[in-house]
Order: sequence, then C-alpha cells, then structure tokens
Amino acid sequence: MLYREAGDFKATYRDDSQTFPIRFDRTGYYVLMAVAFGVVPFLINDYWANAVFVPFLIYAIAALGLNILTGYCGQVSLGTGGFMAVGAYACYKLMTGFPDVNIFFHVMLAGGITAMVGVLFGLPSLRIKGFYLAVATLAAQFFLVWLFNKVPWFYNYSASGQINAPERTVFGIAVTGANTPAWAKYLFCLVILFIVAWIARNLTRGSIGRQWMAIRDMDIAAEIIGVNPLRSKLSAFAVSSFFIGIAGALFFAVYLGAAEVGESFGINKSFLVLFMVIIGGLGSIFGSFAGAAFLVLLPVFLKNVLVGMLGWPTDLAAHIELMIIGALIVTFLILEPHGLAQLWRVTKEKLRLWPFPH
Amino acid sequence: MPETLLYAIEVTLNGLMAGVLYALVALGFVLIFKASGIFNYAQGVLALFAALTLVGIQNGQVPFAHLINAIFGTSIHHFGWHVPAVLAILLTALVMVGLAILVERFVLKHLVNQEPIILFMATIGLAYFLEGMGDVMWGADIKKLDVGIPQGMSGAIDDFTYNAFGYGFFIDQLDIVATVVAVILVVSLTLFSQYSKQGRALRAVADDHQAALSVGISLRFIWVLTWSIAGFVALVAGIMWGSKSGVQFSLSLIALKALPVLMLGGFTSIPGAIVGGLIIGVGEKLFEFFAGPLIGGATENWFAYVLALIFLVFRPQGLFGEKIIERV
Amino acid sequence: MTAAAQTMPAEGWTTADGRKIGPVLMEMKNITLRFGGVKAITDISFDIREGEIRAIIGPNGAGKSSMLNVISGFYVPQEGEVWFRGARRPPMKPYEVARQGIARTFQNIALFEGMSVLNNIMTGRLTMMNTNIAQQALWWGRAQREEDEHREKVEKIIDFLEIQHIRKTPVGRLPYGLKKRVELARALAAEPKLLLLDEPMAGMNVEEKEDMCRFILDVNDEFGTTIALIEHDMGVVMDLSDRVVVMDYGKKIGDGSPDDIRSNQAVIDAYLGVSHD
Amino acid sequence: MLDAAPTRETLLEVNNIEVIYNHVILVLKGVSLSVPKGAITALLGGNGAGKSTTLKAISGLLKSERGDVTKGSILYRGQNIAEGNPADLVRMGVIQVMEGRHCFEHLTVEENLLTGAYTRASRADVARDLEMVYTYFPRLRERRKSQAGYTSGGEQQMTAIGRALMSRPETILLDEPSMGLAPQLVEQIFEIVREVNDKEGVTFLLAEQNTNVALRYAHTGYILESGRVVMEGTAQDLRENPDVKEFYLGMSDKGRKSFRDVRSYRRRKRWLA
Amino acid sequence: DLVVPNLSYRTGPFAAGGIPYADGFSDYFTLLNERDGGIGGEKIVVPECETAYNTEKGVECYESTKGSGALIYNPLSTGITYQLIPRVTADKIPMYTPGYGRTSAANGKVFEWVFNYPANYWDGASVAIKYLLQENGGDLNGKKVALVYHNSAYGKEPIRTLEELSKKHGFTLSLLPVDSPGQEQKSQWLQIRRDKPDYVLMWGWGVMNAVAIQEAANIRFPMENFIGIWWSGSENDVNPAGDGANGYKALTFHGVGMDYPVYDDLKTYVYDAGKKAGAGDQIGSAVYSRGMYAAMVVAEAIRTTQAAVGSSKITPPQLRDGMEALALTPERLAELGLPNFGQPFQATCADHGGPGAAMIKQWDASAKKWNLITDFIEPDHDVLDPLVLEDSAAYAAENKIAERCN
Ligand SMILES: Nc1ncnc2c1ncn2[C@@H]1O[C@H](COP(=O)(O)OP(=O)(O)OP(=O)(O)O)[C@@H](O)[C@H]1O
Ligand SMILES: Nc1ncnc2c1ncn2[C@@H]1O[C@H](COP(=O)(O)OP(=O)(O)OP(=O)(O)O)[C@@H](O)[C@H]1O
Ligand SMILES: [Mg+2]
Ligand SMILES: [Mg+2]
Repeated sequence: MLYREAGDFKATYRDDSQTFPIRFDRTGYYVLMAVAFGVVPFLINDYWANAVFVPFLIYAIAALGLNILTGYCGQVSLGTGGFMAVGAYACYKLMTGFPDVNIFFHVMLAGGITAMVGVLFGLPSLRIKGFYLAVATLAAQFFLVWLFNKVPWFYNYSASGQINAPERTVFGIAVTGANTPAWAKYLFCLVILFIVAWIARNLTRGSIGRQWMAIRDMDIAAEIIGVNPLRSKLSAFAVSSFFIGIAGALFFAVYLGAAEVGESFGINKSFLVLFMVIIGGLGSIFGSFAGAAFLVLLPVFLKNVLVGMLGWPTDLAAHIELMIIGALIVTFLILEPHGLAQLWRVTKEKLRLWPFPH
Repeated sequence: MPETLLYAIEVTLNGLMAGVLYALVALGFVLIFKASGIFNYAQGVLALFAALTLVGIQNGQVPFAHLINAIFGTSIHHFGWHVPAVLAILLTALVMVGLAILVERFVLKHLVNQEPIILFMATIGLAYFLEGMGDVMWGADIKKLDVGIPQGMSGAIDDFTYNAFGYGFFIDQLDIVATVVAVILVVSLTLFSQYSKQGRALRAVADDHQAALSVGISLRFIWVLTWSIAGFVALVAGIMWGSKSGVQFSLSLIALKALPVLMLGGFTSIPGAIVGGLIIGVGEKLFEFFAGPLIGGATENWFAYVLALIFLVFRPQGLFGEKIIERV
Repeated sequence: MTAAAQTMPAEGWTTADGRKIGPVLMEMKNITLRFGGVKAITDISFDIREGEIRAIIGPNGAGKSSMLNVISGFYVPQEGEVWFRGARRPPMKPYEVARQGIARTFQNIALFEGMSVLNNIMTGRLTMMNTNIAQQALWWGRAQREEDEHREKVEKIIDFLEIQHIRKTPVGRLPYGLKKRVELARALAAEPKLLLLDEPMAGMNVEEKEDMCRFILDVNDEFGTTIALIEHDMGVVMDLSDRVVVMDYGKKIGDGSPDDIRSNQAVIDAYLGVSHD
Repeated sequence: MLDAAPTRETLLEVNNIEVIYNHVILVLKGVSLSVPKGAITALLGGNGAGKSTTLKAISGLLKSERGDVTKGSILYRGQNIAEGNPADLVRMGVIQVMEGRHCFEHLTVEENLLTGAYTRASRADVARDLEMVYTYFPRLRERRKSQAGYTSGGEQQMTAIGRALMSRPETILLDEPSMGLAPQLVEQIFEIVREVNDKEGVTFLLAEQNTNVALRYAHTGYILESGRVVMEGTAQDLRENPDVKEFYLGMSDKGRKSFRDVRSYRRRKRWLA
Repeated sequence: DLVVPNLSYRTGPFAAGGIPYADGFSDYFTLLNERDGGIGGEKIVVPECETAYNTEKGVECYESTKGSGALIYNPLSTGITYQLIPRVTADKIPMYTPGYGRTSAANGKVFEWVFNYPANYWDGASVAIKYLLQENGGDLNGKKVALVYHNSAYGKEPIRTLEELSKKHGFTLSLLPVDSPGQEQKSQWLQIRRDKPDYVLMWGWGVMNAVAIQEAANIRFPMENFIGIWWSGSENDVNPAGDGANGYKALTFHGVGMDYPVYDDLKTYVYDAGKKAGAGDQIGSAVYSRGMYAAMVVAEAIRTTQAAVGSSKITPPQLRDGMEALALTPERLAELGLPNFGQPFQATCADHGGPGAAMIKQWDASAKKWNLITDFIEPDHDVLDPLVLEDSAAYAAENKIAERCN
C-alpha cells in the first residue's frame, strides 16, 4: 500500500477538519508550495510565464471565484467575462487615477468594486433559478461589455477604446508594463492566488460555506432549516465577484498589458471559466486548479505536439486540437461525471485499497 | 400616418421576422431540453455543422480533403459534381440522423441519470468536437449557400403597402420563407409533443431518466429521435442564416441570440420559442432603432437579455415553461 | 372535539409514565389552505403543548404534510392564525420560523446530497453560528473557536444517534433508513423547542423503528423537546404519542388521547379500517 | 393461503451476483435468488442490506447509478439479462416500481399512468386498464389532472404502482410498496398484489421493510443482510422462525411489545457480525 | 536563416480573412526562397502560429516564436497589435502592421518599433472622404454620411478622423455600430433606410461585411454610394450577395487582380512546385495580395538592412533601422514584378506611416472581379497629422517615452 491513512489518528476536531487530513497529501502540498515559491521563479522565462504560468494562475483565481458561486452555491453564472471586465477597468481607472498607490491595493480594490457590481446582478437570483438564472448573468455580461465599450470615461478617452497598463512596481520591481521580468509577474500572481485560495478554503469549510452548499443542494429545505437565502446567495455573488474582479484586474494589468473589452472579456471568457469549473469539479477548490490547468495547458501542449513535433499545418492542428479537447472532455465525463477533482479522489480511494480491488 | 409610426410599424414587422429566425435556433434547444433535460450547448455548432455539410454536399466537396492532402500529399478538393439543392438537403438530413446516432452511442448513453449540469458539460465537449470536425471535414473558409430561397426586398409587399399607406414597407423575402417554415415546424412539433405517445415519453424522460427506463421507454430511441429532429431543425436554421451571411464559423454564435429567446419562452415550450422569439425580436429592434442612436447603439445583445430578465422576474419559468415544482 | 381534549387543564398535567406536559406551545386556529381548486386543509384548529408528543394521522393526501409546512412557514394559509408561545405569529419567512426554535424532518428526505453527514448535521446549527464573513475568511480566533464548539455539540448528537461510522460519508450514498436518521440528527442539532417529524419511520423495519422510537423518546425526555409527528404506523403512533389529531380530506375528524382515537368511529371508518389492537 | 408449490418452474434466477458501485463500493457479495413463476417472493432485510440494489441489478437500472454486476448471472426464462437494457426487459414483461416513488413530476397523474403503457399498442386495452387502476385507487381518479409533483407522498406511491400495472407485465419488481401509505391502503395494495397474482398469474418479487405484511402475502422469502442472503424459505417457515420473529416482526414471546418499552433494552444480535 | 513568424488565423470567426492573408504572406517568401535562394543568400523561414484572432493565443504565439530569432511580427489583428506594442518595445523587435493596428504608431518618434506604412485607418477615412469630395465637385456640405462599423477598437479607429472631417467639410456623420460578429444588422439597415444617408462607409471584418452588403442590397441602397475600408473589400464579402453587390466600392492601398508578373513566378516556383501554403484557391484575391504585399515590404526591408550592415545575417534592431531606411521606388516595384502595385514611399526615423494614399476599387458582379476606378488618392494630411501627434503624445506621456529622431 503506497498511499494510506492508517496510523494517522486525529485527537482534536481541529486536526480532524484540516485541509489535508492525510499525511501523504500534506507532505505533497508542502513540497508543491516550496517548488512554486522557491524553485519556479528562478527557472521561469518569458515563454513559460506568459504562455503557461501567468494565465494559469489568473484563470485559477477566476475559476475559484466562479466555483464559489456555481460549484458551492449552485448559481449558474455566465457573467464571468463581464465581471472580469469590471475588475480590469476598475484597476485601470485606479492605476491611472492614483498612480502613487501600490498596485496590490488597486487590484484588491478592483475586486471590491466588482463585488458590489456582482451583488447588484445577483439580486434576481432570489426569484430566478437554475439555467434561467443564466439570463441575469448574461445580461450583466453583455451590458457591462457594452458599457465599457461605449463610455469613454472608462478608457480615458483613448481613440480606439483600448486600455493600456502603465508600469507599476512592488518593492521597486515592475509587475506591470512592458519591462516586467517574468518571475515578478509570476510571483505577484502566485501570491495573490495563494491568498485567494486560502480565503476560499476558509470560507467553504465554515458556516458560510455550508449555507452555500445547502442552498445549492436543496434551496427550499435550506430555507426551512434556517438559511436566509437572500444573504447567502448575495454573499456568494459578492465573494465570487471579488475573486473574479481580482482575476480581471490581473488579467489586464499583469498578463495582457493592454485590453479591449469585447475582445478580452467577451462571452467566450465566461464560457471558458465555466468550463474550467465544471471540468475541474464543481464544489472543489482543487477542481478549480485542475480545470484551469487543463484548459490552459492542454491547448498549448497539443499545439506543441501537433505543430511543433509532428509538423502538421497550423490550421489542421488547430481543428484537430478542438476535436481532441472535445473528445477528452466527454471521455472524462464518462469516466467520472464529477470532474477531475472527483477522478482524483476516486483514484486516491483506489490507491488506498491497493493492491486489493475493493 | 405620421412618419414615426410608419417606421415603428416597419421595424416591428422586421423585428417579428428576426424573431422568427431566432426562434428557429431556439426550437432546437427546446426539443432537446424537453426530451432529456439537457441544455444543449452544441445547438449552434450543430447548425453550423449542418450548413457546412449541406454546402459541402451541394458543391461536391471531398470531406476531410485537407487532412487527406496533408497526410498523403495529394491535392484533391472536389468530386467535380454538383448536387441539386433538394437532394443535398435530404442527404444532409441523413447525415444529421447519423450524427444523432453517434451522439447517443458515444456520449449520452454513458451519461444516463446524471445531473443537468453534467449533461450540459458533455454538450460542451460535443460542441468543441463538432466545431473541429466541421472544419476538418469541410474547411474553415467562408462558403456561399444557395438553395434557391429568394432574398431581398419583397416587391409585392412594397407595392401593396405603398399603395395602401403611401409608404412601402421593407420585408425580406428570406424572412417570409423563414416564417412559413418556422410556423410549420412549430405547429407540427407542438402536435407531436403534446398529443403523441412519443411526445409524452419525451417529457417523461426529461423528468426522470430512471423512471422512464423502468417503464420501458428506450432512452436510446427517444434520444436518437430528438437529436435527429433537433439536427433537422438546426439544418433549417443553418440554411436560413447561412443564406444570409454565408456559411462560416460565426454561424455557431447565433446560439447566443437564441438564449434569451429560450429563457423568455421557457426551456420546455415549443410555442414559447416562437413567442419568445417574436417578443425579443420586436423588443430589441425597436429599442435599437429608437433608443440606440441616443445611447450609442449596438444595444441589441444586452437588451435582449435584459428584456428576458424582466419577464423572468415575473415568471421565473419563462412565459410558457413548465412551472418549477417547489415542494418538500 | 372529544371530551378528553376539552377537559385538559390549561397549565398541563403529568402523564402516566411521569413526564410533565406543560401549557400550550403552539396553537393553530382555523387554518384553511387551498392550492388553486384543491383544498388541502379546511378550517383546522388544534394545539401542541410543551413537552408532549403530538401525532398527526390521516389517510394519504389528507393534508398532514401541508399542515407541517404551514407550521414551518413554507405554506401560507389563506385563512387562520398560528400562535406560538402565547403570541400570534406574524407572516414570516421559513428561515425566521426556524430561528424561533422550530426544526423538522421531511417526508421525502431533504438532505443536502452533496455534503458529508457531518456537514449536513452542522447545517442544523447554522441558526446559532454568527461569526461574520471576514472572520471566517481569516479562519482565526473566533471563527475557528465557534466551529469547534459547534462541532462538539454535533458530535454528541452523532454519538447519540449512533452514526459515528458514517460521519464523513457523502449522504447520497447512504441507504434510506440511515438518511432518515441523519435528517433527524440535523433537526436535533438545531436544539429546537418544537420538533416536527414527517413520517420518520417510513421504510424501516421493526428493529429500526424501535431504534427511531428510542431516539424520539430520549429527545423528548432528556431535552424536553416538544414533538409533533406524522406517522402511518399505528403501533408507533398509539404507543408513543400523548395526543393524536386525525385528519381526513383536509378536515379534522378527531383529536384526543390514543385511546379516544382508537375507539372513535369516524376515525375507524376513514383511516384505521379495522380497530387496531 | 397457498405456499410455494415445489412444482413451479423458475422464472427468474439470480446466481451469485456481486455488485459494485462507482468501481469501488462493493454492495452485494454473492446473492442468489430464484423466483418461481406465478409466485410472490419477498426480499426482506434491514436498511442498506442491498434489497433495492438486487432489484435494480435485475431490471438493469443499476447502470444508470454507476453500479455494475461484476460477477454472477441473472437469468430470466433461462435467458441471461445481466447486460440487458431496461427497455428490452420491459418488453419481455419485467417491470420495476422503484423505491421512493419516482413519478414524472411535470406530467399529470393520468399522463404518468399512460406512460406506463408505453410499450403497449392497443388503445382500447390501455383505456380499460386505466379504468382498472382508477378502481383500485379512487384517490388517483380525483387527482388525475394534477401534476404528479404536487400530489402527496402516498398519492405518488399509488401513481407509481398504478403506472407499473399499466404495462401488463409478467413480472413486477416492487420496491417498498408500502412506504408512506396509510395502513388501510397498505392492506389494500397487498390485496391488489394478491389479486393480480391470482387472477392474471403475475409474478412478484417484492422488497419490503414491512415484514409483517409481506410475509402474510408472500409465498416464499429471502432475508438479506449486508449484501448476502442469510436465510430463505417459505413464508410460513420464515414467519415461524424465532429470529425472524424477534428481529423483523417485533414480537417477543409475550406477543407484540409496546414501542415505549424499547428504551429499556437493546438487541444487537445478528446473523453476521 | 532569417526567421519571419507568421501569426495567422485559419480558424475562428475571422478565418475567412485570415486564410488568404496568411497564404499570400507565406507564398511570397517561398517564392523568394525557391527563385532567388532567399534574400542575400539567406533562406527565409516562416514558422506559422495559429492565433484564431484571439489575443491570448496571439501572446502565446509571440512568446513561443520570439525565442527562435524572430525578426519581425505581423499579427493581422488590432487587438493583438495593442498587446504586442509594449512587448516588442521591451524585446526590441520590430512589428509591421500595414493598414491596421494602432494608427498613431505612424509617429516613429514615439513608436520606435512599430511600422504601419503605407497607409492606416485614418488615411483610409480621409481618402474615402476625399473621393466623395471629388465625386461631389469638392463640396460635401449638407450631405449625410453614415459609418457602419465593427463595434471594437478596430471599428472605432476612424471615428475621430471622420468627426474632424465632417466639421471641416460640413457633412453630417451618423454612427452605426455593429456588434461582433455581425450576423444581425437589421436595425442598422432600417435606420439607414429611414435616415437615407447619401453615403455609407464601412469598417467591417469577417462575416459582418457580407451581411452588410447583403442587407444593403436588400434595402436597395445604391451600391456605388457604399464604400468599405480595405478590410471590407474581399471577394468573400461581395460574393454571397451575388448580383446585388454589383457596384460596391472599397478602398485599397495596392493593386488588384493577377495582371502582375510576380504571379507568373508564383505559379512556376510555388504553385506548380507544390509548395503553396494553403489550399491554393486564394491566389489573386484581394486579401491574398495584401498578405503578399506585406511580405514584399518585409523582404525589401531585410534587403535594405543587409545592404546597410553589410552582412546577410541581421538582427531585429538592425531590421528596424532598415525599416526606417526603406525606399520603395516605382523602379524597384517593377523589378519585383509588381509594377505600380503600391504607392512608392520613403520611410524615415520619424515617419513610420508612409504616404497614406489609397485607391478606390469597384466590384463587377457579372465578371466577378474588382476594378480600380481611381488612381492613388492622397489623404488630408492637414487634418491627420495633428491627430497622430496628439494621440502619440498622449501615449508617450502615459508610458514616459522620450521622443526620438530629434
Ligand atoms: N404545493 C401544492 N400544490 C398543489 N397541491 C398540493 C400542494 N401541496 C399539497 N397539495 C395537495 O394537497 C393534498 C394534501 O397533501 P399532503 O402532502 O399534505 O398530504 P399528506 O396528508 O401528507 O399525505 P401523505 O400521507 O400521502 O403524505 C394532496 O392532495 C396534495 O396533492
Ligand atoms: N448509487 C450508490 N452509490 C454508492 N453506494 C450505494 C449506491 N446506492 C446504494 N449504495 C449502497 O449500497 C448499499 C445497499 O443499498 P440498497 O439501497 O440496496 O439497500 P436497501 O436494502 O434497499 O435498503 P433500504 O431498505 O434502506 O432501502 C447501501 O449501503 C448503500 O450505501
Ligand atoms: Mg405527507
Ligand atoms: Mg431500498
């Protein structure tokens, strides 16, 4: 037995409810953190940062946010792109309006502003449920994009409506703008992701998280046992939008450096993040990471294999890439409908029993 | 009559027609939702795929030519024949049936009794796959689709209304054809689902896969049936939209225009799709026409959703949707 | 109304096995509930006293579950008043009712399928947890302390109901009978004044019913919880309850001690069929 | 009451099956049953013993819950049906009434009943049977136009049973028919079972918690515990077995005891630890 | 070898435009390699990378190719261009965006690494108005001009210029945005039907073009009064409308058709040799020839650079100098087999934008071909130059860039 929990007893409730109750997992986690913070920054180059790590970290933040709303609280949202746009434009206005304030606070404030917008568009969720709720979030998506496109104040009256991130530093090192070193981008996003994931974990294991899950699993019963649906739904919208706003701000300021609302924060973004959450696993923190990794890495990986190694024409490779991604999604679902996170859990369960089948 | 009123009437008429076109796409969604509770994200791609196949067959394109050429270094593209429109449509319908069978065989069958969100997810995978496959099969360039549907201003209506009101209304002939087709589809599908045994089975499946299985409803049959019909509806939508704009990737995005229609009408209602379409069509056109110039235009996308949202706040299950059962 | 019901002393009495029945805790006055054309409840009045076990019985579709739904505020009756602890209850949302100390189980089990047994039971205590979102986000000090305190209470209930071994199992996988027990645990976790049970023994065999009875009696005895239960097993009803309300077609056809009910001809005709031993 | 005549041919035979959910959870650990044609066979056992799982394994519904029969075989009229799909099975005459009602919520009660007749062709027959179901369950006639989702628990149970009767099956797998029904109705349902069994020769395999009633109406019975058959025999034998009496019928030597007395002692004897 | 990446899009919503452009760009370099053995003896390698017109994929493509010694980028997308401007500036790699991208990049004093000669959007807008002035005897007073535009950064580019021009020439300008992708334009065209503008200009891309032309034909808007920017002037845009599109006009900054000697070479060295980049059905189309034009300019810049540094191997910063020294003379164009194909120009350190002249072409539906109906028309530099200065100055201020070339 390679992987086991026997001999790993818990004496207190607190120990029992820790994030990684099994020692093996815990060790793995510490190693991963050590590598992420201590090793990767020294090895990373522009390509790995811009094509893989930074988008992965940012999408993971967005996926965490959406997972709170959709995975934990059961409210389907297709407004992620729009809320990311709020984060991005808020960050842009703050960056250009208060150039002396540290960018970290801009990013957090952008999240806060997005949270307020999210709550506003979350209001209809009290009456509208299930897929129908998607209409409210889609209204947010399209309206917000339209707004940022139409009102020149948001893009400081630039000719084409593009916004550009000026250079901003943390501890004297640029984290936005053209001269940012790859490792600085990466670390900045990693730190924020770490904080966000930690908050998400705390919220989802406490009473707020249970309220969300109760609403998700059976809203009527939840209300009858004492959950205030208004407060828990809106708090989910707020927290989720806070995260997504942060992701939007980073996406624009750190990753892209320049953005145009319709192109960078269109409906496709909403779908993409939703796919990440579902593929990764609804209601799972790990799933948010897995989903983001899957949808960021797989295309890059496939492209490199098909074009780089096999030398196929780019268009054919792009089409076949789509087919492979589609087929993989379906295959995973058939193997395990509850996402990569559940696949991982079942694998662990099997490992625990190994070498016995049951 | 005052000018503004005439314009308003013209815009309303055109809004109605546009609504019919949205409804055609929404109809496909409704069918599949009704029969399995699946929100079929792939419906738009299905329309694209159908249209691509239709054009490909019509023009005698060699399917997978690009792939074949890339692998074997050949240079084949066309068979060199041209298939008449009617025959091509029939062949495409057959292809869609085949597709339905494959979808059942490789996707749905393995996902019986899963939650809606998971089935939704599967259709996302399907959408990716079909999008890639459509491109590999027929190429990603823009293609002209012509099955002989007349286009352009209808002279008869222009003349008639000119004589009657002193202002000739603009109505696109294509829209008139689309309306006729949509009405036929809606009526026959409504009759089918409301009054036939299969129709009842369809609704039963949507409610509870397991219970449906337990009374001997063959999910396979029901699913192949509905996906075939949905494929056919997608073909019709693909023809109408493809005739307007050529067949290319963006065709799959019309699904986004169908979403508010669907929600407003109710996911489960076939007549709802058409009524929803009409309301959205008229609403967004009037708003864009009169309010658009004041606030910068391009309002149609969000306005359609806001309109649907307003309706939903009062009727959370859509205008004609089945009431969401809330009981403990 | 039977004679027995009318002669009850207002301040309560002591039962044969020495339990104290207190004054009226909840009173339903002339409740009428309609769904479109369907009249689910017609002009029903009855009361529930502190510390008693009150049964509601009646044929299928009589309106029993609907009555519980009225009590928990999920259905709003067209007519009638609900009195709780001596005051008329204003119109209220279900979650506010829960906060007043009324917990319940459901006829078609309504557990949160995506959560583990432990988490399900913890939801029962939501009404009592009050750290705010910022404290929970940091998970430091108060939030964590609060979690531990409540966890301890919940573990007591888990021990009490003998479900330790499934603590971490997702409830979706449990067999029916255990689900019912988890639901009871969730309701108990709320430390309610009044506990409403909708067919707690359905789908159980005798042994399991006995277990369930034991839990109900213990709850009633040890915590002094007032219990209103709907049940079709006459053995259970007759043995457990202090007083029984009988409903048929939305109307009340009997109210009194088990013995009164057993011999009530209207009840025998409508429900019992044969006179039960 | 007739008990299982030994001459009856076996209609359904379950041979030593093993069932695993989700590739990891082993639930049935070798269950064998044989159901004689034209008899009522009861499947008894506590919560989680695996009764529902056994029935679902037979009717083919297991796959839809991500369960698999990994060992053993299930023969119906000598034909292996372990891999069959439920629709074909219904055509062969086997229908299951699932535990927990499973009505089609959005369909009306009458439409629910009519879907039961999905596999049948003759409209006249269907109309006649509908009438029959309404005679069995007058309450359903009153509620026929209501959406099933809004009917009471017992009404849904009646609908589910009525729906199965509508398919004119040869064999009915009944999972906890008595759950949530008023006592009068429980008797009535079992009377109907007996009547259908007598008159039409329909075979029943019923999983029940209500051992008392089940053993009064069944011919033979099996007792399942933790995924294994621990006892089998004619209903008569089972009824008289002292262990069954104590654990499943709630009788002590002194007859039925009061539920109030359960607090004083607890039994924990089991066939299997 | 010299590496010139081709960030193309052969999938996604704009594949119909991306395919011919990418084919033209690649085929021209293949021609040079096959016929001349490359440039100055160095073969040109053109690694292709699919962006699907998506900015994030564009970034990925840029990062994955820049390590391989990429000399210059040409991403054919306004969105990606904006992404890459700061990046190429930091990495010191030139970017060439002929006829698209950021207009004010024409100011080399601020945008050191970006080139957009021979013409940009503002030039296009101005040329279109100039043409209309010619048509109307120099007076547009009281005329109504509507702009139907893709509701994105790209589509919004000409608005500033057109507003200035409307003030100057006294025409009224109405703006009609169309949301991407532009399948549905009923309202816009009903508005046009109501407002009856004298002229309609269009800044569209992808399916939007075809639908607009179709709708214009539907409401019987006179096609000769409908002028598209060069990106709205491909065969794909007019074909779906059939005869209805007859008479539609579009701008172009290079020649049309296949009557240029270079096509004979392309046929011999590339097509017949089986070395073509795509399916081969795009040759000679409007967007194909634009891709080819871009490749030709890049090739000439490389040649200029090689001559200047005296070595066949060159670096990106050297290429920038070459781009700034590039002189495209009529003689040279004729030598290249493209006589009069583009307007001659001489770039400088400050001038990255070229002369900005463009021609008007018109669609002949029966012959299925474009005909040039004017010669090169110069834009109105009096109006444009201050706008360019203003916009680039704002960018310089925001990014703390010091002016160069002074
Ligand atoms: N939300 C509702 N809408 C419409 N009718 C309803 C609703 N809730 C209950 N009913 C009807 O009211 C009647 C009483 O239902 P209720 O569930 O209270 O019965 P019950 O006494 O609990 O029966 P059972 O013992 O079968 O559970 C039933 O006929 C039911 O169909
Ligand atoms: N879908 C499932 N996934 C995992 N485990 C399951 C599933 N369904 C049932 N089980 C497990 O299988 C065992 C047997 O369950 P089953 O439902 O067959 O019992 P039962 O005898 O019908 O009990 P009850 O009388 O409570 O209905 C239980 O322990 C249960 O936890
Ligand atoms: Mg009930
Ligand atoms: Mg069971």
